[in-house]
Amino acid sequence: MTAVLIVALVTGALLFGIGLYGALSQTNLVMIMMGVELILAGALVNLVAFWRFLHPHVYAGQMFVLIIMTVMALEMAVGFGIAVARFRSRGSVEMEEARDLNG
Amino acid sequence: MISGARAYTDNGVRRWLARAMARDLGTLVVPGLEIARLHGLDVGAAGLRSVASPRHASVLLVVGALPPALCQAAAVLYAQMMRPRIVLALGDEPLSPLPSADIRLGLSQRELLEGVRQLRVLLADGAFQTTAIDFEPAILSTRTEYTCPMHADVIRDEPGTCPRCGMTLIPREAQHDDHTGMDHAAMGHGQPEHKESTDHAHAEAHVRPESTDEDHAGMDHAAMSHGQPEHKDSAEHAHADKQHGDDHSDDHGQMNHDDMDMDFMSMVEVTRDLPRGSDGLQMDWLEVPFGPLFPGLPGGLTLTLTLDGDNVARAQASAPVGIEQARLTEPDEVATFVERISQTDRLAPLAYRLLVYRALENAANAVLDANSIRGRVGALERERICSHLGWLAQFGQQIGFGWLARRAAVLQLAARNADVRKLQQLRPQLVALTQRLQRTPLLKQRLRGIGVLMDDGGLRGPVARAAGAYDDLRLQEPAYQDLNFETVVRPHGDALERLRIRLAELTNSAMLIDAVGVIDASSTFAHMEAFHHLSGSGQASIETPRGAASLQMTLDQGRVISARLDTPSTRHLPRVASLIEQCELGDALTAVASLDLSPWEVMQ
Amino acid sequence: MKHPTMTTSDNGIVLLILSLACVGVVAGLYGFARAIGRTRPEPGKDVPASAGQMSRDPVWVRYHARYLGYALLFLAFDMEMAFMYPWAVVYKQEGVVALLDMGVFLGILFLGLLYGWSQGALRRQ
Amino acid sequence: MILAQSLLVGFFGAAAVAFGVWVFRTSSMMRSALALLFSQTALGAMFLAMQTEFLGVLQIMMMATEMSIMAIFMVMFMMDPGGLGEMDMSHQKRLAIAAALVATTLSIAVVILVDWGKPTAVPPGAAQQVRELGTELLGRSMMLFETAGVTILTAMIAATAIAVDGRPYGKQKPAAAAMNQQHKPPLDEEAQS
Amino acid sequence: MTVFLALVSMLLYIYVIAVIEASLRTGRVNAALPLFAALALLGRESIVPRKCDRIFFETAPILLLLSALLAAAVLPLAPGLMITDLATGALFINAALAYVLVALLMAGWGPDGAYALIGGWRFLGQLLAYSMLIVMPITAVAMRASSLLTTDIVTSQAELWNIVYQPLGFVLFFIAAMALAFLPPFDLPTAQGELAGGVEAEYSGVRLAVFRFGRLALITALAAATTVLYLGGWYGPWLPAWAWSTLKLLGVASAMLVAGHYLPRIREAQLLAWAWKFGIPLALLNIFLVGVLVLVLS
Repeated sequence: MTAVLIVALVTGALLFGIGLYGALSQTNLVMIMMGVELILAGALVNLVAFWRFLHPHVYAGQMFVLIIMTVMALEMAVGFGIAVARFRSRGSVEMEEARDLNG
Repeated sequence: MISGARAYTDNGVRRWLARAMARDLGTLVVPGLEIARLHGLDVGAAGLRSVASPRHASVLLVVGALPPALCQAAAVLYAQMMRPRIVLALGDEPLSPLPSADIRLGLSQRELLEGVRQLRVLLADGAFQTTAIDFEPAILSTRTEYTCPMHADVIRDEPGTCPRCGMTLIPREAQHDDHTGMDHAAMGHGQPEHKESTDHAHAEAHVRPESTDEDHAGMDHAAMSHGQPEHKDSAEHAHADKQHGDDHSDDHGQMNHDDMDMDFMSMVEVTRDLPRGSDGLQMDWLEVPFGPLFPGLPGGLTLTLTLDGDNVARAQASAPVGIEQARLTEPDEVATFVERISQTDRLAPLAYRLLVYRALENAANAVLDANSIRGRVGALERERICSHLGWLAQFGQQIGFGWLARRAAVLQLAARNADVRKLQQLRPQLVALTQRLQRTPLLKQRLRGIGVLMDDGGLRGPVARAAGAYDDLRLQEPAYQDLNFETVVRPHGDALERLRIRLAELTNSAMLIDAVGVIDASSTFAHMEAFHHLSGSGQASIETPRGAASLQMTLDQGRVISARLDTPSTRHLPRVASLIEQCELGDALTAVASLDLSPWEVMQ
Repeated sequence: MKHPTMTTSDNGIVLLILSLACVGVVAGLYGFARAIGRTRPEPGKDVPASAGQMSRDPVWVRYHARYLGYALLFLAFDMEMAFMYPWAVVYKQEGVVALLDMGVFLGILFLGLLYGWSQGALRRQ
Repeated sequence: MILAQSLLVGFFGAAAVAFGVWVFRTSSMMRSALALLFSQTALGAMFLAMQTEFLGVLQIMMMATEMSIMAIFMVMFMMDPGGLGEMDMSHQKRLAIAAALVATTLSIAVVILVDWGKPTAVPPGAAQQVRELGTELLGRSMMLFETAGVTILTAMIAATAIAVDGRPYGKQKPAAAAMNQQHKPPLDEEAQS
Repeated sequence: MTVFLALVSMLLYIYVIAVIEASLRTGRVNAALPLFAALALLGRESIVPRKCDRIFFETAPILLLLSALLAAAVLPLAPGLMITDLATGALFINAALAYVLVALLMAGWGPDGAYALIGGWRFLGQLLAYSMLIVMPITAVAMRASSLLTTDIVTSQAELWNIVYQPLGFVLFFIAAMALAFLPPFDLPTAQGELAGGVEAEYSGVRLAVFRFGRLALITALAAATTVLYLGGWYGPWLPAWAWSTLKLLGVASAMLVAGHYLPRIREAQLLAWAWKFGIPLALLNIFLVGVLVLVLS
């Protein structure tokens, strides 16, 4: 069982790493959000693994997973809202240009 | 045996598959189902399944003669069909650049049935053959050119990088210079910069009528940058500075344009010149052809829509199959002229034949007896019924209303050659159809407020009457006045009103035929000799199913030396562009279909 | 209350096998079709069909989705489902408390919907 | 059984990671968005393999629609959504890779070094999980659940307020567009028909 | 063995539904037509458009078929006659059917053709309309059954079918199911008269066969879901359980197919507006009504 737990946690760590890379390296707001989604997905795996293997009778763990999923969705809703507004006013959602144009 | 067979030996399994293929005949009808119905062809009853995409078809059914533009379009469709594919041509006309027809028969339902029978035999036996010939006409050959994915106006013959943004140019095909009359060829070779800039400026002005000074600056800028791609950098920087009052953007821009291999490109610059959609977002626009052989529109009508998402940002409508003014004015014998006019509009041949005869009779000051006049009224009204039913069938297909498409087609085929008694029997069915449509859920919501055209004197026929105009030549004709004819007029001018006008006219025309009691036009056409040495000029107009058409002609010793024809679709076609701009795609197509345009009668 | 005789992983494995079998069958069909014959390359054949004209340009462009107002509301509103299923299962057992709890929750969400409606999110943009 | 479970968990985990990597390695935005979608789906399948059935199915369901919506926003706002120009859309790559490597190494080290104790072999049954989660939702975590509701409300309001042009209908559009949308002919309509 | 039986009956249903669809189109009943059509497609060429996204283009038909099959896998035809009885079956149906959208987006984007592209994005808009109306009525059904197991949902209807218990939910679910299966009048992504086939336009030969088969499987799965969730599954007098399931399933499928024949295609803007302004409030009302009923009756 420990092996499964460690596989799951390593998956979570890898997803976190990929997400972090994406969030830092991408220039576009929407792509950055994809990175953030991956980071949150990493957190999700860890939470599920912890609940399943360590505290299967504490359902606050599952509740926490639901909350993370909600956060993922809301992050997208608000993020896209910002993207639409930015694009409407600037014609771009590139972060570098956000810096330049805000000046 | 079949030119579109697959090149494989015909072993056991393939033979079985070929037999199955002979039972499932997906068909593309060229120029369209509406033309097939006008010739009394019931494609469905013959066992052919009409499909929308050439990928799903194995039979190309050619009905009658094809103008050159449609021949080419049909060749493109044929090239996109999957093998085994087969051409069934009804009528004795040349098809080039299509391969010669695998089966060629006359233009009647009986021969269509025979054709389908032969076709099944041919497919079952010859779907797989040891050899096959490639179909490669000149219009399909291409050359490769290179374009920047962000700047559509940058086009080079060699691979490389974009001079404006430094991105790798991507290959795309372009048609060879063979002036096919299609827009793409022109786009690739002509002066795309100028076309683009004017179009953009126009679009911007249209989309944002309350444009401010800044917007005008933007338009000028767009024109400038597109017109002179090599020298645009300085202008663009100056503009950027003015707009944002920001030193950074200048530095940034310098970096962009001086170093060709920069690692970052500015999206602001890419999007700035683009026109804004109605919600202020600047998206890429996509030019999509709908026609000349689009399943939801009459064959020959070509819409080129520039789509902003699924909104129509700009539209161009043309009818490459229309009447050429040059051919009309060509001096000719009366007899051939009559044939030419009455064959040009394939959707209302009788009305145009009557029109020419009236003009001739007016020129000769001939007087018709009352019986002939009544016979003509009957024939004209029967054609109106058929035309409206044909429109209903096509409209039903376009709005995805399967029942309507079938029911109207069945009625049209029944009414096509019906005599007075037969039409009397059909009348309850016409009334039932009308009532059924009035009760259909979703239909009102689908059509109300779509394609609003208000009357300004330029509309004709049902389209004008749906917009509240008493535009009906029949009101002035004594023959109709004797019958106490009253025309139907409705106020709002949208697609729903046009539907209602045509439905009301179906029953009205049936009642008129009932009142005149005779349908007979052909006997009044017999005396062609009377015009053989006629000189002078004649003018006539007639209320065709689509509205008033008029003809003015001058004759000299039995030869037509000049003629001027005015047709309703010629007046309606230019309205299409402004009618559907900023409409959703489906609404736009519904609006166009509701006009009942006949591409054949459009004057070029 | 009946309980499934199979555990989650058994079920999952059945579904996995079903999926693989389905992909296998489809691959078999493709193989069969290929054995019948290859597609003959001809000019113009592989160009996307567009009503009798040759469309040459790529259409992968920035697409203007007019329903973005709905999409934004949907993203948020959709999350309610995550909470409603477990709630529905224990609804009978919990009774009025459950009704009230979910009533408040959905009421709050419905306010958001009303706000979006009033601001014009519920229409083509 | 445990071996099969670890294999499945490992397989789906690897799939999730592979799709995750693909997200940033393709220049087609559509591929990128759907790679993220399938990464999340693989995670859902992994949850199923870990016998967390409700959460797994929920993940598979939610992410399919959410990531598809993400796809349309990607296509709306990225310069070259088809990836035809093979454009590189990244910056400070070295820093990003370094940060990601450090973070991943650290977390994996923690995962391996920490003593996780004796993991539970058999979790509660799937149906029971849903019931218990429901009870939790209406009991101890009730406030959390209602707070989530308020958060969703906030997000809805925020997203609408920023993104949607709130002017009354027809003001922000040319007349033709307004007419197209909700044109209602005058009321004498019914009287005439 | 039951798995095998369930699969075979699925295939039979799909075939019968194909026959119904074909006879609606041609106006004549011909039981062999779908077989010929399928064989003909196998024998034709199947093309991959140039410069397409090959992965998407190839995956889409398979994914469509797969999602329909997986959704059908958790639906019982008779006690025990199902592929697998998942503890979260009612949720799993939604999860599997969500991938219909993914398949259509792929089919739309893949071939790089304008009609397909517009069709694909249109279906995303359609999802925004129907999705809630699938999920919320199912929640109300789960409330009555106190379980997400599809067999429990059927047994909860032993005395009173859900169509009587929650008619509002049934109506919403039925309409939304038609929209999910992009049947007329909701055939926006494949509209013939508007998009010349839309997402289907570039598929040919064996790929089109798989796509069409997936579409039929989707209709079957949705008809089965309607039967299980609202029409009391296998319950009914005199006839054996599987016969009742079969009758109800085919009845629902025919109703879906016939309805579209007599209606014009809906406009996307109106579909979205009605779904959000009337559909979702009604779905919430349905949940509330069922909630009150459940409390009163227990």
